[in-house]
Amino acid sequence: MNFELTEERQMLQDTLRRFLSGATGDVWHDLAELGVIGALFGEDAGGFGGTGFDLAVVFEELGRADLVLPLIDAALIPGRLMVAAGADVAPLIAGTERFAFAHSELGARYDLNWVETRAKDNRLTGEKTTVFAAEDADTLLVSARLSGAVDDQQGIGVWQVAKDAPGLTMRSYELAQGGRGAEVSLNDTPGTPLMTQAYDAIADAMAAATLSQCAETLGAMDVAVEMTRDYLGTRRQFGRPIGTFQALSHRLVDLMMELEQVRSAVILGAGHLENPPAERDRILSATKNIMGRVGRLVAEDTIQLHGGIGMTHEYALSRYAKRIAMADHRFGDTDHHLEQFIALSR
Amino acid sequence: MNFELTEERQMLQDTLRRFLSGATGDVWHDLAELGVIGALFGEDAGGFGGTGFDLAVVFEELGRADLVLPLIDAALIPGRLMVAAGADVAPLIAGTERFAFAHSELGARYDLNWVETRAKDNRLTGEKTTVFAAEDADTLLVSARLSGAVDDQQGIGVWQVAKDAPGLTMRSYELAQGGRGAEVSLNDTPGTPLMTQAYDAIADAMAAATLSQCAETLGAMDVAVEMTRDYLGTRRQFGRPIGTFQALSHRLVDLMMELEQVRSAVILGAGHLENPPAERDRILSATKNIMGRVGRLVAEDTIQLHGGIGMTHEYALSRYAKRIAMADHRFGDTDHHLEQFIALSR
Amino acid sequence: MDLSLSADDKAFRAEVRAFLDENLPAELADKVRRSQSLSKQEHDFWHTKLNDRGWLAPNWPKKFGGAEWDAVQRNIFEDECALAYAPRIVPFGLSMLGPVLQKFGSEAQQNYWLPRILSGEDWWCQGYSEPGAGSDLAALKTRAVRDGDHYVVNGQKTWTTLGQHANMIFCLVRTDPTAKKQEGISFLLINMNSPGIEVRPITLIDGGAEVNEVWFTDVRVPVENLVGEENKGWTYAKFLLTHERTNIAGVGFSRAGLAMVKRIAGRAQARGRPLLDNPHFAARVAQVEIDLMAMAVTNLRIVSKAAKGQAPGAESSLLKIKGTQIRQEITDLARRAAGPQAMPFASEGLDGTNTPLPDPYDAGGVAASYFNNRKLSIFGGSNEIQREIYAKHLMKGAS
Amino acid sequence: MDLSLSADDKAFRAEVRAFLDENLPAELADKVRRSQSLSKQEHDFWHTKLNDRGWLAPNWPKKFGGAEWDAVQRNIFEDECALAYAPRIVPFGLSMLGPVLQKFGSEAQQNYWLPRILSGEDWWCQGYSEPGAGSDLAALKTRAVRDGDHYVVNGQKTWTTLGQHANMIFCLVRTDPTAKKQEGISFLLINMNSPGIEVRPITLIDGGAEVNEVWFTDVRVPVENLVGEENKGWTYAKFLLTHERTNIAGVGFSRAGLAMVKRIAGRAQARGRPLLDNPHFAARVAQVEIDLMAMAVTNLRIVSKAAKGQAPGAESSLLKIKGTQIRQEITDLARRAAGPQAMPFASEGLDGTNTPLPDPYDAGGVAASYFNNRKLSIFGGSNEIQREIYAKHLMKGAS
Repeated sequence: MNFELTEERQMLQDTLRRFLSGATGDVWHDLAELGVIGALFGEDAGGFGGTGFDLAVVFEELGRADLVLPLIDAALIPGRLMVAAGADVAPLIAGTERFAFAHSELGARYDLNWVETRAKDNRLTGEKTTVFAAEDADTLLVSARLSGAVDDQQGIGVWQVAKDAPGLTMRSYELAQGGRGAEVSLNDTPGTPLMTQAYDAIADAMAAATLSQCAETLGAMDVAVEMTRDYLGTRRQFGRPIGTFQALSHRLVDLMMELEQVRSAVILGAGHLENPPAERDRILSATKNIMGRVGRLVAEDTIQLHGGIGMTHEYALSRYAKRIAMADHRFGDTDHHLEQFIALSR
Repeated sequence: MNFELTEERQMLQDTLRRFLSGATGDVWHDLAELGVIGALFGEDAGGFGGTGFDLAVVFEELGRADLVLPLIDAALIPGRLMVAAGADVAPLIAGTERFAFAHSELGARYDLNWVETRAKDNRLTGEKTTVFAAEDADTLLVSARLSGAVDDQQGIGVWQVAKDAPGLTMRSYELAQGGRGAEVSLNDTPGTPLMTQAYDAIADAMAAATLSQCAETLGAMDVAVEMTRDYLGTRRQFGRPIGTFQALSHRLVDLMMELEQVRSAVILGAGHLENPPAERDRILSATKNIMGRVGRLVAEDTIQLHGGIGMTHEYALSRYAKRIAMADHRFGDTDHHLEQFIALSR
Repeated sequence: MDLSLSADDKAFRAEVRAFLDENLPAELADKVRRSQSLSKQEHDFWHTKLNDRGWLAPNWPKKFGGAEWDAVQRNIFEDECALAYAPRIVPFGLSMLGPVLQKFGSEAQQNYWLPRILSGEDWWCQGYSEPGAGSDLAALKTRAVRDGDHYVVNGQKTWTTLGQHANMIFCLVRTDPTAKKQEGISFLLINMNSPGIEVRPITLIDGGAEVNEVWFTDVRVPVENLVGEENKGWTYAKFLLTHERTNIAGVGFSRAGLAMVKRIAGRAQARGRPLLDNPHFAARVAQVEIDLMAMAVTNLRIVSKAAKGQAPGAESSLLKIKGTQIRQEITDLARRAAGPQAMPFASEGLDGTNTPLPDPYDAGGVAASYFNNRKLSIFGGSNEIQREIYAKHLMKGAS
Repeated sequence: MDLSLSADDKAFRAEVRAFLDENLPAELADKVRRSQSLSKQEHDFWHTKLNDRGWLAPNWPKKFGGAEWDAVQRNIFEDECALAYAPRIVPFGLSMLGPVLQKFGSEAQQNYWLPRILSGEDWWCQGYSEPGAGSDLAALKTRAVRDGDHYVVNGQKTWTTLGQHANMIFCLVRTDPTAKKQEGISFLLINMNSPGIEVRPITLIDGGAEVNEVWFTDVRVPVENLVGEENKGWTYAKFLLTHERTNIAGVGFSRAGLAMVKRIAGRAQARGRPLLDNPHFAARVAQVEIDLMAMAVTNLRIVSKAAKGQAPGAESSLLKIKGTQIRQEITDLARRAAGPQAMPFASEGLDGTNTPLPDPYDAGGVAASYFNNRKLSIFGGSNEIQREIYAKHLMKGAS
């Protein structure tokens, strides 16, 4: 066992941290040039990373930054799907073409196998909801059902659909965690088939996304707790720093302790991403469950320990807290993953 | 609405508190003479109480005392069953005859309808477990199945069985909460029939018992929290009373707050004991669920706030804490009642 | 003991329900249910409706135009209003300043200001907190210096709720900087239209702008706007803080919120069934429902112990802590129930117009409401301060 | 990063398993699993087995007869022993006094005492706590006065675990009553058979007698039994308290406990099905299992950061807090799983003989174990003290 980062990953972390600390605006091309997108994929796909620990390093740094980059949705998930289909991901890695994956549907809630959108003769009809990064994508990957009942794992395919394809409408909005999402409606919309039995590839991409989301949230939690520690050390009330009151300082201790648990859970998840699906998903459910529980605690308590200032949009903590709390709604929430953990532990 | 005790109940409370503060040893007859057993039954049964608020007053006082009296098991439950059957409870109220109800079975866990013990021609065969107050009873009431599947509500009867009846063996032991329980084994043991369709009467008796257990535990919690408050005010460490440390005093506040919630829940339960079964049981499930959750908190935190001394058998707190925590195992635990609450809320 | 309502109370409840039925427009109730912010006009509309009915000031004495209800009646009224999703009455004039003036104001002040609170002519806001004086309220620095018939006020207040609508503000100001912390503070009534006042909105975590900073630069305030005695303001401030606490537990809001949670969880589907049937979610809901059932009794017990029109004592801290825990837990459940649908947040369509957000469960902004309601345990004396108050009460005598 | 065990570590684990298989009698393991107290003979038996194998002192340097394992090896060993329900090695000599003597003892003391710890010739107990000095350890009052070649000791120690079996006790005593609190304390080794020592058992909440009061009346202790310098005992005491913390998280015990919970919940029937299939109970178990999975990694991360044989720093407080939370939660689950069968407690048959208690799930005394393990968050520096230690570490610089 070894808990040290390799030299390469340490370098990636340092580079990314330096870059993100000054980054503003659309940095997608810069990220690509830095090789950050390439770090998400294995060498056979033209990248130079792609393992659980690579993802953990990249996304923890992303989480530490006070900006929202849709690296999971615009690069990791579509890229993994395309690699599974044997498609070329070079433009994606180079940052010259951007993608999004339209999969979620209202009835699916957090289940990957629930697809009501139908495909017939490569024309798609259905409603996709909360599609992240859709607005800035050049091409959408869209899942649809070729056959089977609404919740069958079999019979789900994925198509490439141009954003201006006929019958496609998109309604976009801001998301609570930052970034943008969209409702995507397809009405007999033509697509180019990517895969016909896509469930395993989708599950694989979502496993990678789950791990990445947890790592990203860990980074954000780390910053939020550190900001809180600083605040407790400097804010004075009743003639002394408020961090000298046990009612506050002991809660900071609990946050630190739970944060270490999340860090451990992310390491566990990263170490099991390449394992067989059932084992991988059981561990990732544990990781996401801890992330969800601790995330709520950290979001709520860091605001509480800051008092009013933590409630203001201007102060960065509130933005971190929103990202942390809302991460629970991505890729399965605390309860969903507890149930999945139980099911996979039998 | 009115949250004051009536004058009669106030007198009963005062009398009981005075009596119990000096009581030791077997005080059963004294209790009967004081009218405490009579307070558990309505006038038509020869008592002078019997409503939810009567039970709440009596058992809260019992809970405050540092002794264990099997008033629920030796008087309340069997008495209620006998009243339902039209049997004479005068000797029970007078304290001259003592009873116990052998109902629980291993497979039943907390379900009242699970009865494997069989009755044929008024001879009973089966295994009863954790029968409280059996050792000191003159007569056992025993439930057994006349017909139906193991979990049918229909087909359960109750018999009176002499403690020295043939085929009856008893193995008794101390209970974690104090008092004594027994395993009762029946092998073709003769009994006198009391009721043939007894489920509703059993459910009624157990509802009264559940309320009484909650009230008793409330009384014990009140004492445990008050002892903790005293301790925090007098125990000095680091040159000051430990109650001046927020890490401890704020936890005491939380205990006080939750205790008020239990008090409210007991009032709710008492106020609904005479309601129709479904409504009564829904409210009592709420009461018992709160009691279980807060009971665990109070048992654990009052010990913790006392430190080592709270762990010693000699110090009364440990005895209260045991009664409080173990009360969860009687008449359905926290989870059982949460499930029942959900089922009855539909 | 008797948990049932008297016949009078039942009749009163029917009367309140009929009133709400008749007077509360469905669209307004919908906005409240969906946690949308109301315009000044909407606030004023409901204020006037209640005032016309004589129900605007439940805890004011009749002689000042109040309803003078007892605890049970107030409770019924608050519950029914919350369950009907009536707009919440802005409390600064009615629940805060009103009782202070009634107790400590001059007759002239009472005669002038109290009717204007009822009529809605004045919209009051509160000038207590300052950037450096949050939980430590008495550390306030805003100065008022006597100059002839006026005080000249300089300083800054913050967290001033709905200050953007207000024409009046009651302030704690320091009139004697040499005195000890709690001494030397006075209670002033200040016209928001005075020269030298600037109101700057603070955008909160949910994107809303319900609170403000208020800056005072050489603001002149007539001395007749001093309440009570100079340098005794701390007494009035404490009275105000502990006074109107009949609804501090927010039981009605919790009931309404829980109904919303059930509504969402009844509509949201998980594996083809309503989320409400999922055992783990059902357990979360049941747990809060049980706590709330007990809280309703706790609230009534504590509030009815206090004499008519009086504030409960230290126990109000317990009501605040537990009440906000339950309310916040419910906002978490709503967000959790909505699941992925909690994420759409701010609404601006691709085409540049304000397209409504997707809202398949008709829940409104559950995430915004979750984040906004973090305030419940911070403002009005944080839950940590409440614990400290009650801890000191418990440990009285030990030192 | 690499979560997998090296080939060497795998081989070591196999070796440990084989050893346990061969040497741990099933009846002894059963007693441990069922939380029954062990006799001195049973303790000694296992002590000797481990010593014969050279595995008794995992963290001692080889030159003193230790195994000198690294963090991963220690972890494997502790885990496997716990999962096999091996008796826990009494830590006072091996994990506490041993390292102190190795660091601060004279060569003569090392040569004399260390081998006797390994051989089991001496059974050590700890004389730290006093009735008036619990969390505030430095407030201790037991006095030692120099009288020629001896110290004369008077005072009282308490919470002395297994003191009834011990022939030696290491004590903190006050040698300079005029010095400041932490100064003036010395570290003395005292023979329990000395005249003037009295051991009185304390019955704990579970009915067991694992701790004692120890009274000292004019007990004479040879000066060569002073460890290090006079009045410097506090330094050694702190070293001892923070030193042997590799197993403070108790991950192995939690794993073994969780296995017991599953065993009980697999046997206990609710409505004709194993309790383990009940969604609410399954959720409780899964939640703890997940926390424990993370805890195992947290433990390894923190422990392996510390250099070989060294103690982790302030983070060990986090391990203590979270580790005991998990262990205590598991004892609660065991009690909960047993349900009504948790209630039978002390065993004495009606016929006067000791009939075994009903124990249908073969769980032993789950209630006794639940109550006994409340000690985990109290003894050895309560969790509140641990939070305070870590809070001070976090807030360093602020004041």
